[in-house]
Amino acid sequence: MTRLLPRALMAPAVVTLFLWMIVPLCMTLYFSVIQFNLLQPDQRAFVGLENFLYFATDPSFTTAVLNTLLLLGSVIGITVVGGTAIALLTHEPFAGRGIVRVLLISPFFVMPTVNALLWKNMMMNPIYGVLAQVWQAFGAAPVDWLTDHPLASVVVMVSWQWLPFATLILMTALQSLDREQMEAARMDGARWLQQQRHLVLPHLARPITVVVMIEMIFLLSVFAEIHTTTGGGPGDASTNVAYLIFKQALLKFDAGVASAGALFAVVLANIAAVFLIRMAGNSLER
Amino acid sequence: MTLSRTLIVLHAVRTLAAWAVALLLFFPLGWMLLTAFKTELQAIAVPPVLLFPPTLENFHEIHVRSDYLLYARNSVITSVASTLLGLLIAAPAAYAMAFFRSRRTQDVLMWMLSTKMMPAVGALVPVYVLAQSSGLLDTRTGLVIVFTLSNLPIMVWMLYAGLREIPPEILEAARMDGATLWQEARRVLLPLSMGSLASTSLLCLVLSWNEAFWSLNLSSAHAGTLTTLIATYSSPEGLFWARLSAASLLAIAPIVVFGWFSQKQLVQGLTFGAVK
Amino acid sequence: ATEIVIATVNNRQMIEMQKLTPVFEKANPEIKVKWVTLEETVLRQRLTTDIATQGGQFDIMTIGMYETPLWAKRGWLKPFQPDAAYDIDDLLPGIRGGMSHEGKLYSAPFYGESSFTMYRSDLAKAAGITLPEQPTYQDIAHFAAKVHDPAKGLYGICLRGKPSWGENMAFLTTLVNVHGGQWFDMGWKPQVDSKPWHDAIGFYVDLMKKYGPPGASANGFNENLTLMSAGKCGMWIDATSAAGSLSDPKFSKVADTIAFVRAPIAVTHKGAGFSWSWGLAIPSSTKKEAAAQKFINWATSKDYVKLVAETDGWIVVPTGNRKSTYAYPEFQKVSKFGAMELKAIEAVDVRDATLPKSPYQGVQFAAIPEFQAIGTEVGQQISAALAGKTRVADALKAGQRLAEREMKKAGYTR
Amino acid sequence: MAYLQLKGIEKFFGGHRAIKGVDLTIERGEFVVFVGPSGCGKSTLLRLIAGLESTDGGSLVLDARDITQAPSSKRDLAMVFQSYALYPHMSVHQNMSFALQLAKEDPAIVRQKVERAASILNLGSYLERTPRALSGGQRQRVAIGRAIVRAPKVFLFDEPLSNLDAALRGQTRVEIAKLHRELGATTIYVTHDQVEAMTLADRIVVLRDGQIEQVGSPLELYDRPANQFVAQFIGSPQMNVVAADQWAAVWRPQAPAAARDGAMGLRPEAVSVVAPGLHPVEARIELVEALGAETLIYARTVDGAALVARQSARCAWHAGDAVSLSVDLAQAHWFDAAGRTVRTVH
Amino acid sequence: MAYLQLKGIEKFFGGHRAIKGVDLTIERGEFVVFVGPSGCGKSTLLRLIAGLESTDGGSLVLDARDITQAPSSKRDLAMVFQSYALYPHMSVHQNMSFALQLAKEDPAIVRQKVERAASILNLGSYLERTPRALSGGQRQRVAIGRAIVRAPKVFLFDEPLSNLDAALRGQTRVEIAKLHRELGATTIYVTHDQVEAMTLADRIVVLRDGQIEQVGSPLELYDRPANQFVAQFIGSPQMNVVAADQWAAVWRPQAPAAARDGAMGLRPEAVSVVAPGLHPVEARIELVEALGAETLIYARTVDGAALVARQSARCAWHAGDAVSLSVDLAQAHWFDAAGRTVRTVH
Ligand SMILES: Nc1ncnc2c1ncn2[C@@H]1O[C@H](COP(=O)(O)OP(=O)(O)OP(=O)(O)O)[C@@H](O)[C@H]1O
Ligand SMILES: Nc1ncnc2c1ncn2[C@@H]1O[C@H](COP(=O)(O)OP(=O)(O)OP(=O)(O)O)[C@@H](O)[C@H]1O
Ligand SMILES: [Mg+2]
Ligand SMILES: [Mg+2]
Repeated sequence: MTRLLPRALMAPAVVTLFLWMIVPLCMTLYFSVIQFNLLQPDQRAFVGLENFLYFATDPSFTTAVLNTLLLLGSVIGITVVGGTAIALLTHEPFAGRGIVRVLLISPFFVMPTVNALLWKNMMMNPIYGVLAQVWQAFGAAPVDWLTDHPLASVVVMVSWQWLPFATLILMTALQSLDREQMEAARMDGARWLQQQRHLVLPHLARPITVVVMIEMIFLLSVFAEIHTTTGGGPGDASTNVAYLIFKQALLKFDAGVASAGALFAVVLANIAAVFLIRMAGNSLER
Repeated sequence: MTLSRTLIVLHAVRTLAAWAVALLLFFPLGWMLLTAFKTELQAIAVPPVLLFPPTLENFHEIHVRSDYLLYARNSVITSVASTLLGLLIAAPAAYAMAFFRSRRTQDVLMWMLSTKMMPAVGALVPVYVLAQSSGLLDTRTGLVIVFTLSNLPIMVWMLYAGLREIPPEILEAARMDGATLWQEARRVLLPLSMGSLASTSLLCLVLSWNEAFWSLNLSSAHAGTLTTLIATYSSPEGLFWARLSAASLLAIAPIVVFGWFSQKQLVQGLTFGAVK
Repeated sequence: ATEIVIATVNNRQMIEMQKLTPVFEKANPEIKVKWVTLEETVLRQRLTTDIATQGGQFDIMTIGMYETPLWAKRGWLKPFQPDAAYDIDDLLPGIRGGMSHEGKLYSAPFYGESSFTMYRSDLAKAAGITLPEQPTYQDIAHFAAKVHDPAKGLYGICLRGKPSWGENMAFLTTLVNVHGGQWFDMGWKPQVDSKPWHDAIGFYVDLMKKYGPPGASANGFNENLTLMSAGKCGMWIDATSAAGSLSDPKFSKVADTIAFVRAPIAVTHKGAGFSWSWGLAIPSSTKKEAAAQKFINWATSKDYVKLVAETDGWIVVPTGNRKSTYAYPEFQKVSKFGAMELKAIEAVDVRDATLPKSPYQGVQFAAIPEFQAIGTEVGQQISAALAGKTRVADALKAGQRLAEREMKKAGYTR
Repeated sequence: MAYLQLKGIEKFFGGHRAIKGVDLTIERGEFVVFVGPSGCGKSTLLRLIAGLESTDGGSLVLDARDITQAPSSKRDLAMVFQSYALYPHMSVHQNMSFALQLAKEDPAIVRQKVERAASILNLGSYLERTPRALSGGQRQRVAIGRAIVRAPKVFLFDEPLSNLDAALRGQTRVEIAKLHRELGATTIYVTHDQVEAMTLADRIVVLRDGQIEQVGSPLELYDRPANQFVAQFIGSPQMNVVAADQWAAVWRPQAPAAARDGAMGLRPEAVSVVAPGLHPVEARIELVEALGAETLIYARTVDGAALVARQSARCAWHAGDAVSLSVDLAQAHWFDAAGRTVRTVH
Repeated sequence: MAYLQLKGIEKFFGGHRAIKGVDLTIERGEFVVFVGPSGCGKSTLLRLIAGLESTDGGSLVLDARDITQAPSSKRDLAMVFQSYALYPHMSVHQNMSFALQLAKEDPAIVRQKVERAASILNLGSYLERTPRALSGGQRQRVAIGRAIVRAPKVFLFDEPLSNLDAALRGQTRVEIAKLHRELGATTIYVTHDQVEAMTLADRIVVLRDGQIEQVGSPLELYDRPANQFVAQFIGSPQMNVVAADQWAAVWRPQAPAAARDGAMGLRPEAVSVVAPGLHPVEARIELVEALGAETLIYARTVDGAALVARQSARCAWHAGDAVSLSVDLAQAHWFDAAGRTVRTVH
């Protein structure tokens, strides 16, 4: 009875998720070894690993993998560092803290497409964009963000979206920081910075893992922002793996290669996740 | 008293810095808000116009062109329904994991998260084919199912963390008081997990609301959500920024406002939801 | 009532059609019309996914000259059946041909377009330049150099730079065409690394770097339209359909001063201007063919043109599909560009658009399924060159490799 | 007939045998206290009786009904948890009436029962508060109130006072004793507190490592512990135990033969400190703790044995003083090498 | 000269005056214990001394230096928190050496100091563990160790043992006493535990509602409380206080005039229970608690006064028995109507 009940309760979630994972996965596996272009549905020969080979030999492949990792790394870096800083800044009460919080978390509610359009058109446009105006106001030549720093621009947009998320989680985590620990450190002669470094940061280790994990899942599959703004370019300067797959699937309509790419992405994600998940798992359990 | 004077200065500096950061981060959104009330020519004026008579023309145009209410209704229905359905599936699982822990609990959780790692676009064709053969294309039901499934891991995860904060003795006390499983769940567990349920729901609501890939690809005339409305305006005949801003504003306004109002819940719930 | 779902692109003319739907519904009370309006690239993805999987979500699809022959060949489309009142011979022959497969019309042209040169007559006057009706690219470069004045926020020329087969490559293909180039030779071997390409792309990158606006490599049709209408560009070579918007003072600062000449030429005049048309087609997966046919008959008819004219004025009527439209005196009166547009469209032959003979049809594209991918990949390379990330020669070499790769995978070449 | 009967109860956690075949019978109305060191299985045994854990062997009989397999909700027991486990979202009244409501009791009767319990526990004026708004002692009383409204067959208390501060603890202990007298309910009570065990219990069950060491009335255990473990576990300060090699010469002849290589136990009150030379056992004082009413004197004999003496008078000794110890050997306990009590006749 | 001096210390929380002008001098090496009911301001006073709260009035002088405005980190005090407040991510060694590291002490000296502290506290084998892996008592010792490595001017303890169970508590208490003897460090210790206060303190400070009620050595407070509050607060079980209207007739003549409308206080050991008729004060027994070494007898006189008697012998009385009470009036405390002690000469 006590063994059956939990299983029965978990069954719906486990079964649906299993199906949700396994059915597309199997189909993807199948597609990945046949020649399957949506535009030529009649030619479905078995091609073995050719699709994988084709995907992996794409001239943009290396760049895409690097960009994926770069995007992942920098957004996580920015959001964690920025989020921690903002959380610390807004930790103790001050005038209008409620409003400040509302303003801070708003970007999280913005759809990725709107986010991309907003930045591309109204912020980063080299002629009308707000940034260009600001640059000009200071007498500098406006920067053509999307052309000259395409990946950095994408990083900015994505970070803008996820920074509030990190802030929110870290902000709440700070509230559970033991006050007496901080006081003990003060008694031990620690100054503000030392308190942050020796106590606050270690305390935030766990929420930071949470942030990193959730963000990783979403960041590995960023493509709306790229598609809407740089289209992966110039060249392949802002192409990531998800966008590469997107191109295969919805531009070339090559479901075979796209499937191979998707499987590759799963592998990539798992490699990135394995040590992360271990870390998170441990820190979640403590 | 020199000590407290430096403290006051420090406090003031911190307050200013916090406000500065907040305004900076909010600026793009605020700018969009302004632009939505400009005319097209004002929208692209250089240097930007800050003072202008606000116009509702853009909203009118959107109203004429597309059935905003239909999209909004679809968004509300699909995100709310998928959240509810998700809760229905995730809550029992999270409960089982939190209160009947075994060695495999952690593995199951991690496995669930890992199901989110396949890029959606890679699974498009299989899912499209499945949806089509089951008649779920362009139905809200179809979207609800897909949203639910893609949010499920995160829901289970957050709820699990939240439920683990509830001392098992309280449930045992109810059991000793003669409560059946159902009574225990409804009268004790439910009220106690309100906080994490609320924050989990809010997060999933936001994620469903903003979901663009599946809603765009699995819907057409009937089930389209506000993200598909954006796709109608994202690159119209010439960049009509004011209109685009208005459309974007309409698309995100409900969830942003809702988010503002439930901000407290989110902060509280997340504390024990994701972190503790 | 029968409900039909129409997928369409969010262009001005289509939105007009959407707004006029009640008229159709009143005349045909048994039919209800639902619209799905999407941005072009998204639309193409949606439609392809749906039609290839026989999804059956749409009863009418808005597709262009590129998809029509391909899809018709696959048997994915039902032929258009004009009713008695439909004057099918009024359709412009070039456009009609491009929308047909084996002589049957599969997609009724809703509007058509070519490309031409749009410029600011006030700037031309100030600079003392008069552009001939058929300019060469040397004339264009000369004009751009003269009017370029970035300090005042005015750039000599705006051209597409955003990488996509439907964006920068559409324009660049015509540029290559007039330089005597082509996409594939008769043996389907990609020609991207050939001399005409180097000439054309070299010229383009050089021109844009000197006289183009900043961020040109991200500019597509829409971005350029905005720039042009905001008075930021001296000239712009692009689709004729932009002329309507630019002439409308509500959206355009330059409505009064805009002027039009033919698309520029270089070593040849062949393939100088686009040939494009958006048409309405019926996927074979539909179960509501009769209603769909009825709607298409209505929306692409002469009467529809008149209906638009009556409701919103002649300036916004769909053009480029019917000869008769250009014949209306009211239309001639309001549109400065009409005559030029008709000339441009009539001048194009999608079957003979390149100087050397080509195995494919299409002016600014090659109507084979692989072209989307190849065009976009090459477009990305050129866009990188435009952004200064690579040299033109390297970009074309890389483009050539990519094209060869695709063609090999698709089995055209060994 | 026994009211509650445990027969050969076994419990495994994974491979760990936490309860090793416990047999115990409890009479109706009895107050039984479980004591034992941390981790010895007190809570587990209680939870097995409550049905919160499933047994891996043996059987449970309550009021002539086998309840080994019955779910908790059907056993008609009430439990007071160490952490109170109050329902935080319910008022005191709702907390107390929850069980009755679940049992579909008539609302009028529910009100009456709750009010009676509240008046017994002095909770009358807090009925509408939620647990959050109560002090620790009040929460404790609510937890007890929740149990008593139900008039269950058996009350189970798991270290109910361990979260209270000393003052409140004493107070609540007296209340529990009074309650038990008034209600006469069968009660099982887990504690690690000496005073609670001694004052509340009819019988004390001493557990060690999943097994029962001894069962008996408080004074029985105090005066006649079955072994050294029980002897040292009961009583505070704990019994002085002096190993045979530290015995003073004068003690040795008195020791029963079986204890010669064992140890001698002396309650602190059996030791008194007198001026040096008055008694043959010389010692030095290490610490004097004056508690007001009584004084604890820590001394070490020349043989190295550390002894605590307890006296109710004030004393003038100070740490470091040389003294002699008078020991009432008649009160001594003797243990053999295995720690078992060696019975002597006196 | 006083080592630590508090002069008219005031503290407001919003409008609430939590500390009301406290004056206190503490000598070098003294062990001072703060006691008082919950919320009386013990912790606040400690935190004011530590500099964790800012004072709203008065001044603090430590070792002839005015530290009223100095930040905590500059006061050279060490505090042991009730919750230990160990740094959870640091090993025991790191926890203990943190303060020294911040002070940029030479690593060799740090190691030496930590090792010395660890050996005093018997923590030698746990130095590499994190607090998570320690038992409550061990954590407690780490918290103390963290304080002693610094050799601060004053140790501050805020209810350091309240989280421990009874057994561990007794043990740690003895350790703290030993430590204080060995290090001779000036110590301020907050507790609500009688035994701790009595055994550890050189002087006890009784606080009530933000004010000092009495300062004195433990036995001074026990024997000569300044008022009824102190009298009842010190000692366990607490002093019996009988209001004048419940006095037995024989007590009345003995009472000093000032106490006639006040109350009489009697320590439980000043009351003994004898057979009925032997003494003029008739009573009935309500409860008998046999603790082993001693017995508490709760009785109620015919005049309605509830009295607890404590005796070290076993007794044969049972609840309900009629008895008479023998009271040693020489040991009685007398209080006037305002609760002040009325001094009598004996
Ligand atoms: N759920 C469990 N899983 C595994 N082992 C357990 C579990 N519950 C208890 N144990 C183990 O069973 C033994 C008895 O535990 P129990 O809680 O009954 O001790 P206890 O006597 O109540 O101790 P304490 O006085 O510390 O509360 C311990 O060794 C404990 O580690
Ligand atoms: N930060 C604060 N804000 C407002 N009031 C406070 C604050 N800290 C303490 N108080 C109030 O000051 C008074 C003294 O509190 P303090 O913590 O010093 O009591 P205490 O003697 O330590 O009690 P306890 O024995 O319960 O720990 C109490 O009434 C308390 O409510
Ligand atoms: Mg226990
Ligand atoms: Mg306190």
